[in-house]
Amino acid sequence: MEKLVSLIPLFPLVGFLYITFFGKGLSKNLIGGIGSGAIFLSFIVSIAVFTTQLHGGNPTTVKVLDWITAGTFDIDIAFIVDPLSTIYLLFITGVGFLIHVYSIGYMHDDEGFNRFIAYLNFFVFFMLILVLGDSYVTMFVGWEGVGLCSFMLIGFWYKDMKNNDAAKKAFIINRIGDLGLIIGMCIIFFQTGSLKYDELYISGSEASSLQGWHLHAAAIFLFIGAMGKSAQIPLHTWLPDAMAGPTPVSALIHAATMVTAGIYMVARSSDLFSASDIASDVVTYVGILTAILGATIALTQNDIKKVLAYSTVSQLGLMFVALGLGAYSIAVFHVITHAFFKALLFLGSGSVIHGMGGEQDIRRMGGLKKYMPTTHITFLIGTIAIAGIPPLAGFFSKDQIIAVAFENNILIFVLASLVSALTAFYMFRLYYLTFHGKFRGTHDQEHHLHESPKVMTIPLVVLAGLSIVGGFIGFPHAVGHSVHFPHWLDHFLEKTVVMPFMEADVATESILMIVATVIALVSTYFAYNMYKKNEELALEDDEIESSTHLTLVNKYYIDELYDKIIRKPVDQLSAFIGKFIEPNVVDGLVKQVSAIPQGIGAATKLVQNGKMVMYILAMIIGLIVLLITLI
Amino acid sequence: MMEILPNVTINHYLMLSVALFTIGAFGILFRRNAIIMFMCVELMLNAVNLTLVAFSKLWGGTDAQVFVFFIMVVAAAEVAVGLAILMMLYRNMHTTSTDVLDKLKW
Amino acid sequence: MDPILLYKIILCVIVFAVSLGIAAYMTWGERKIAAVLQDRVGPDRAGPFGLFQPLADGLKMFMKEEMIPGASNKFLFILAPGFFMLTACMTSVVIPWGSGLEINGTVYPMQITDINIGLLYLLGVVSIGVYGIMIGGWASNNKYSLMGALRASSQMISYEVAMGLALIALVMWTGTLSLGEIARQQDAGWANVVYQPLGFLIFLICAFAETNRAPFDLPESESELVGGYHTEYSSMKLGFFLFAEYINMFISSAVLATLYWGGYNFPFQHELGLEGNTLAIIQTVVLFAKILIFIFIFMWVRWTLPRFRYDQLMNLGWKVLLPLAIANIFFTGIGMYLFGKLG
Amino acid sequence: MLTEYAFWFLSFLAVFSALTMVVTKNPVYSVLSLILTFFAIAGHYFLMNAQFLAAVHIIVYAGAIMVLFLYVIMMLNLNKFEDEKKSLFMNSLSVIAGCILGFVLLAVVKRTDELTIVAKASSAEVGLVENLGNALYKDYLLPFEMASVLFLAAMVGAVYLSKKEMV
Repeated sequence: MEKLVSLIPLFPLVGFLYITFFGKGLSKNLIGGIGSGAIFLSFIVSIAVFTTQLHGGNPTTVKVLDWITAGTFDIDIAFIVDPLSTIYLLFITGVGFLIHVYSIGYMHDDEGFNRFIAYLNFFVFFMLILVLGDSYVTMFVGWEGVGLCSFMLIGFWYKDMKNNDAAKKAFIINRIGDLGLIIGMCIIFFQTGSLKYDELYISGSEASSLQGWHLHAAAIFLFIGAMGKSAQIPLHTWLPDAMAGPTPVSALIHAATMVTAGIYMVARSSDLFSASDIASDVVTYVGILTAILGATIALTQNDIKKVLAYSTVSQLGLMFVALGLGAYSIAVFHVITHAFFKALLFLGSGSVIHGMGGEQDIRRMGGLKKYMPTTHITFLIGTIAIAGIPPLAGFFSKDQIIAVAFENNILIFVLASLVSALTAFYMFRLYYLTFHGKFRGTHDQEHHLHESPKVMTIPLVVLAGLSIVGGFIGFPHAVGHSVHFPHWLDHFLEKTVVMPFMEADVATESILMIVATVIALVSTYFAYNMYKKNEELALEDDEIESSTHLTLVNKYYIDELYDKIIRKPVDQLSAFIGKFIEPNVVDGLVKQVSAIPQGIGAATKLVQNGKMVMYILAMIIGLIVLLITLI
Repeated sequence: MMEILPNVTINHYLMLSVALFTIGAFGILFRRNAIIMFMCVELMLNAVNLTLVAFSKLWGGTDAQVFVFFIMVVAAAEVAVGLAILMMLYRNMHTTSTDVLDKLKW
Repeated sequence: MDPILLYKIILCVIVFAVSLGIAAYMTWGERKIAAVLQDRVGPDRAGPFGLFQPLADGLKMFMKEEMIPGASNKFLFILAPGFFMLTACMTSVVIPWGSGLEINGTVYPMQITDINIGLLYLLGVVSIGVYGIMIGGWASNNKYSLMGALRASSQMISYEVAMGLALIALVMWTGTLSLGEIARQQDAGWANVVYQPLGFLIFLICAFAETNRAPFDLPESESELVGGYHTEYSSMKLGFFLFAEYINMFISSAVLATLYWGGYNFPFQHELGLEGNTLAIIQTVVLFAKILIFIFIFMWVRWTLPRFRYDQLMNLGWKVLLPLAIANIFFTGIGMYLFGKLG
Repeated sequence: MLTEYAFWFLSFLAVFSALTMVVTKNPVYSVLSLILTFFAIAGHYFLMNAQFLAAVHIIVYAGAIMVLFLYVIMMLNLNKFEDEKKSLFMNSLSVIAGCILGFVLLAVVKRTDELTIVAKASSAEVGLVENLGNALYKDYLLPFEMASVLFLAAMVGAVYLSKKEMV
């Protein structure tokens, strides 16, 4: 059954190639069918592969091709089948399929429909390669591939320069992270001589021969790669800008799958990270800082997608907190639940934008629940799920992260709880401003308002269902014992990732759960109070007076900071070089070099004066000399 | 001992050849007209050919004569192209004097 | 005196005299043939059938006033017709006039010299024949003369190439450069024209061009160039040019007959039971009969075909005859392979 | 005896006409003198039993190359070479160089006296067409073919150069 795994990335690739080369002239529905059908086939195979792992199959590697063999460096194109990769396969293909279906409706009127579906298929192909690769090198191929697809899809509406700028920004910032990843890979290779997971982490204990600062450096550089891809401070600025792409892209790439590649990579390297306490601490603090930063910025944003984007940044931060604290399986758990509800929220926001005719500012919305009932209900479910109100998916995963923090570090626990509270607040703010109150948009927009077509709402419903039940795969002990299903995911992942050391008793767990629920509910009440009851509206940008508020609206001025400390000096440096070093030093050298042959030429030019007699005379004299020396 | 004809040794032929060669060289040195210089070159080539044939006679081998044959071939080719160039030069410059024709490009 | 040397000297004189005589009577023949072709009588005053006309013409040439243009280069002006005449006469030394005369028990070949590179000698002499025309045309210091000389030289150089290539095919077939040997080879077997029809045709056309005969008489085309390279010539110097042309025609006919039509051989010559000198004399007569036939063809063509245009002449030489000659060499090679004549 | 006289006569003719070629102001005389030199050289070839080379020499040099020279001179209508102005310095330099060249060459030839080469009993066959043909088409086939390519290139070059449209 494992052999089938190579089919999984094949279907999207074939879909991409077919649509690219033969898609011209086919109807849009057919193209959409091919695109989503390819993903669906992958999904079916994924389920089959997943089942083998579920029934206790051992992690195996399926080799497809020899790729690079150079001395001791031996890399195959090979796919790894183990619990971690199969569970990723499942939600990538599953959520991916739903988003493909949704795209058919969302992008139906776009002239670049074929291109869009092809790119999406291509993206899924690379994402699957990333997850399935049996070594860092193969993973890196997928890593770069998804980066490429992300670039192409952010800049999908390339006629608008703003989108291209956003795409370039995403690409460049990702490159910085990739450099870290490459350095990390190099350190690992030069120290151990291998980049294959099964050789590096064969025993499931510590990384074979990495020790001392090599270990820390390797882990930290790998984490820098993860920071780039998963938008952690200070490389997070590209993700909100990436919302320039079509909404399904935001849902698939910038919420559910690609941005969690960093989490996957760290989880995959869990042996490495658990052996390095320094790296783990770095991961934890970067994660919690990102979480707080994202959550606070999300409080003041007025663009529906920007709010969700900063929410994503914040949630990713929380996942890294879990990783840093050693709870790898819990991070993966949150990745899965987050994929469900964040994809749902993005698709919901897409539905709203669709209905509003492209409007994204929540200050122009309001009272949409009567126009878009399905969207409203599903969006509410997503909001509850992310806010961490039981028994929806977000509650279980987030609660466990907080629980882990509680056991390890009280400071982190407090901050994580704060993030949780802020999450509930800004999500309900978003919800109330969008769906309640009265409509604040123009008359035309109100007239235009309609519920989205079935092809868009059905994925919403499915994802809403998953958001409700998704948490059940990781019941905490307190609940789990009663249903004989505690920590299923942890046990499933045992073979691949390092398990956290947890000895919390049921009582503590229960108290924490209650505290978390209370916090979420209180935040929700505040939001209700402010935005539902008092209908307090977000201020227009120029009305803001509070400096704190202004800082948040301007995202802590991080972009401006980068502009000042990186772009400006580089510009000035190159201006300086162009003005002084180039004309004086470089040109001077070149002129010196050219002066030498010029001088020689000026000297020898006298010989080549065109007078044939001179030449003949020289020849005859040469002949004489030659003969004299010979006789 | 080194006779190749009755009472004529190889040295006689070499002397003759030297005389012709030197006359050719003088011609090239003193005349400025490209055509006559060209003819002097032909004369020098023939002086060399003469020694080759004489040595062929001395040694009784065909190689030197084949060599002469090839020299003739090359001379013919050279004259064909050289005279064409001279015609072009004359057409543009109205002279064949090498005193005037001392630039690569006009 | 060495009898061989004596014999050679006598033969030289005879050949020279016969060449001149035949050339002289060719002028009469030409006029008569032209007259016949144009339905006229032709010269009939001097002697019976005007047979003394050539003598009268020659006398007239000698008696005329000699004019040398003032601006001409006198030395070259006089040299040119002599040189032209010299090259015309030089060709006849390699032609075999008969198989061999037996005198006092020694067999003397009826050929002045049978050098082993006879054909190359022929080509060499033909190739320097052009100097007479060129020098004459240039020395006259007259633009018509110069144009005629340039035309003549380029025409002769051009047709020499095709001629040489046609001869190469013949040399390949016969395996020798000696004319005596070629004539002997045709003794028993077929004449070479049977094996080299295309070569013969090319050689014939080239011979027309080399002798500046119509339809290739552009160097002296009187309608354009007055008289061509000999516009400025008069009296016997003009006579030399004209005479040399007839000698050339005579020699060309002899070469054609020798190379392609069996030379002095005639069919069934050995079956007649003739011996030695009788046979040799009959052979010589036969050869002259062949030569006369060719001379007649020369004249026939002259009074039948119009003159070519200059570009047509060049096109024919370079674009038709040259490729044909090369193709002929190729086919000859194939033929030699098929007949097993290759080494 | 006869060959010895022939040698001296031909040698005298060659040197004399070569000198005439160099000295004369009239280009046509130059060409004709050179042709005479070539005839003399061809005569030497005959003396040395190289009949084939002699014939080819006449055909190629006298029949083709010199005709081209004469042709060009006539086309350009060069009745007299223009007066050449030369500096005294260059002249004296030329004289010195030419004289030294002659002396050195003579010295080189003198040195051959010291060599003791016994002339082979050379057969008269060497210069025959058959032997030369064998050497040319067996031992020197490749150079022969390359010479034909050279000719082709020269022909193309000459044709291209003499096109009227070129400026």
